[in-house]
Amino acid sequence: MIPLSWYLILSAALFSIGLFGVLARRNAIAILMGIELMLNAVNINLVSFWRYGSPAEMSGQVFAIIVFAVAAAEVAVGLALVISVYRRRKTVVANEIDMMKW
Amino acid sequence: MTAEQIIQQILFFISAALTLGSAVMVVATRKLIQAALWLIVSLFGVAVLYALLDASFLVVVQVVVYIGAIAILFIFAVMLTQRDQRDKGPQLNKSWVLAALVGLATFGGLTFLVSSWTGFGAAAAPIPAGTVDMVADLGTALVSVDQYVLPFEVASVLLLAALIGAIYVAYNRK
Amino acid sequence: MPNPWVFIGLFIIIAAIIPIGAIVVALILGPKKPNPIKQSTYECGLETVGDSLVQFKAQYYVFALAFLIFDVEAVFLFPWAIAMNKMPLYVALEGVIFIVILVAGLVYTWRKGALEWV
Amino acid sequence: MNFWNDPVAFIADWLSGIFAGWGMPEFWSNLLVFAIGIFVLIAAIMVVDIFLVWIERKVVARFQDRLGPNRLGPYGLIQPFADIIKLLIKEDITPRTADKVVYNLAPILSMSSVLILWAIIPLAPLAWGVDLNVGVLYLVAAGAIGALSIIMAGWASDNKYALLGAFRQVATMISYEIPMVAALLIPVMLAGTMSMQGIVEAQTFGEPGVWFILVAPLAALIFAISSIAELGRSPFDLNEAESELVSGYHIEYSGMKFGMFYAGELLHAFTFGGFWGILFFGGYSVFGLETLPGLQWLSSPFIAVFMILVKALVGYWIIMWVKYTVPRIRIDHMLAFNWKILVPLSFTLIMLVAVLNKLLLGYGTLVYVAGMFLANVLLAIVTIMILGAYARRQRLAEEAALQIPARAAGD
Repeated sequence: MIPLSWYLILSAALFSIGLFGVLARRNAIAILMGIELMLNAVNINLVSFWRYGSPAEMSGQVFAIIVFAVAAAEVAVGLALVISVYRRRKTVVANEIDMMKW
Repeated sequence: MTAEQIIQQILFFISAALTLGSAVMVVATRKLIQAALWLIVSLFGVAVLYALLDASFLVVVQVVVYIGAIAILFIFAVMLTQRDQRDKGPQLNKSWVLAALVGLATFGGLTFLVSSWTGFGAAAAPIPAGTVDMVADLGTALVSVDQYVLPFEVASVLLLAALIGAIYVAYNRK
Repeated sequence: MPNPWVFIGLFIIIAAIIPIGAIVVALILGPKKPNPIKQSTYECGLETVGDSLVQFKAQYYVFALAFLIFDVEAVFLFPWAIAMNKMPLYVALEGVIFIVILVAGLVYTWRKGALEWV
Repeated sequence: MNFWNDPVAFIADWLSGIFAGWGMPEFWSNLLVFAIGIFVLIAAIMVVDIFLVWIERKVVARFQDRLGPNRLGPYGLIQPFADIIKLLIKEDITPRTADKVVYNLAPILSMSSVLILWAIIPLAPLAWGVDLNVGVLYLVAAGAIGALSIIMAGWASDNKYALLGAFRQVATMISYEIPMVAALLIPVMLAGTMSMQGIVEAQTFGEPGVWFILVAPLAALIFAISSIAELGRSPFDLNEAESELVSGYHIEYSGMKFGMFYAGELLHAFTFGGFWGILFFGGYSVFGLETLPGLQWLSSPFIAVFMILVKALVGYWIIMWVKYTVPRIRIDHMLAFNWKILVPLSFTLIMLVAVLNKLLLGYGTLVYVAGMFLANVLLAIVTIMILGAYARRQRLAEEAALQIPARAAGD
């Protein structure tokens, strides 16, 4: 018997670890990995609310699948940007990517 | 508590430890390829959690999309930019202490928020009898006009936009 | 058995134990006489030159990108394919619209020349 | 319960009876029975795998006009066991610069990613690992783990050739996964379920009740081509390319670890032979004869297991036939063939089958099957005509480009 609270706390912990990765890592690819962890935390929440709330309705799973699509789109564009910047500036360190800075 | 419930709890703890432990390794490992491999372990742990939650479809989708596609894309991107890996230098930026504080505060805040909610300790709702194939229900929900057909089509447009945008950015020959 | 994943989990564990067993038995039975030449990187007998992490073509990334997008598309299409049998004709057309929108992306990629291996 | 009608349940009942006699709670005895069943199944698969080595060597020898292994035992049948003993007593060499953990994990993952496929293969009407309601996607997921094991092997070996081979192989696998998934969608659409058991039953007892090869021959062809690419077998074996890359991602592996990659590859091909049988050729059914009156005895589980193994062997033989007949193709041709021909073709096919399936289902079996079959053939002919026209234009352009300087030189 697993209460809902366990899943919620796990998901909060995963979200915080991902947030730390996003804020603290220097490498832009590692930052995107942190974002993936955060999106997974969101998905755990959605699925556990579906399972503990109303398993007869499929809303939770539909939301989770939409999050998959969003994650895929985010990774595709994010990594394309990193590679494009790397081609021009030869760097993947987020702080050094300052083309847009005035 | 029956043996089955205890085993369920043990499985939950194992997969939670797998997910969180490898998530910590993702943000802490020096070598980026190893971080990507730890990310795969973490995503696999999440897949086990979905299995515990009876979401069969999401288990395989997690493996197919995250491990089979997104992780491979990460590995390719790391390989493409490895001239600038700088695995030797510091991997965390100067304000990492602040970032750790923000992370801890977020965790504390979220835990406080959900624990003050009434449904915090809820037990799992029983799966309604008669649901033979949950994937069929999912498909019906996705394509029924009065349910989620609009998100279904919009997802297609989102993926199209992502494909065009990413190809435009990543592929600038000439 | 309420949850089929219990069986799959057991299967995965046993399917991992058997190859591990074979490799461990081979480790016990085989000779162990390592030397630096034996353990060097194999490149047809030549000395290894440079880092083994060579620079890859960006083209690999473009194909992985297209793969990711169409893989996610397939994930949306499987529930659609299952539900179709019990639903009226317009459901089939919803899926057709979904595919046509994404094929437009393939056409764009093609016209842009990103599918050429140069 | 009769042993001859349902041997698996019979033995399972007998075993749990014994365990209950020892005073074991029902939950644990069930789990133990499952574990024993899985262990027996995997052990049987490994024995089949050993004989696959012999079959492969014998068949390739015949294709190349040789005799193949013929010294050890009758027809060289003991040869694979000698091979295993050799692999077991070979020294295991690990490169100094390799990432040890990932290096050792890769061959294990490679082998298990194939073995776990057998969890969902329906062997007989009442004998299968688990009737997973997402079986078809599980097949794709196992393929994803296989791709991962290859990239791990290539990276951890710390060898240029290994990494290049791994990248080529993974690029092939992920590219051809799109038409494969698209071809898999069609049996799912026709059967209305993703469970392998459901797909097999739909081909025997379903609404039209015919093998899907008759309803969707083009999907079967696309699945065959893309699964050969997924297996990394010739003509898509650019990962190995002995002349350029020595042997691709497993160049640094020796002894039993190499054996795991090798045995995994053979078993993978055999397993995909089985999946062709299940998805398009009626699985364990004996040509649908068991639905006829008087022939019910054909649905016996023993005949069913025999049928699925025969179908898998025929599929495996076709994969070998292609492998030892067709030369290796270039990577740009291979990727162009996938993205410019197979992917658009398979998407067109999905749309066609989706609409036709809805339109034709009300008109009786004969019209339905004939309509679907003709639509598939028509699509194939149109594709071939477009390709032919394109090839002719290319050839004329090249000839024109060659002729102008030739005439200039002649004048």
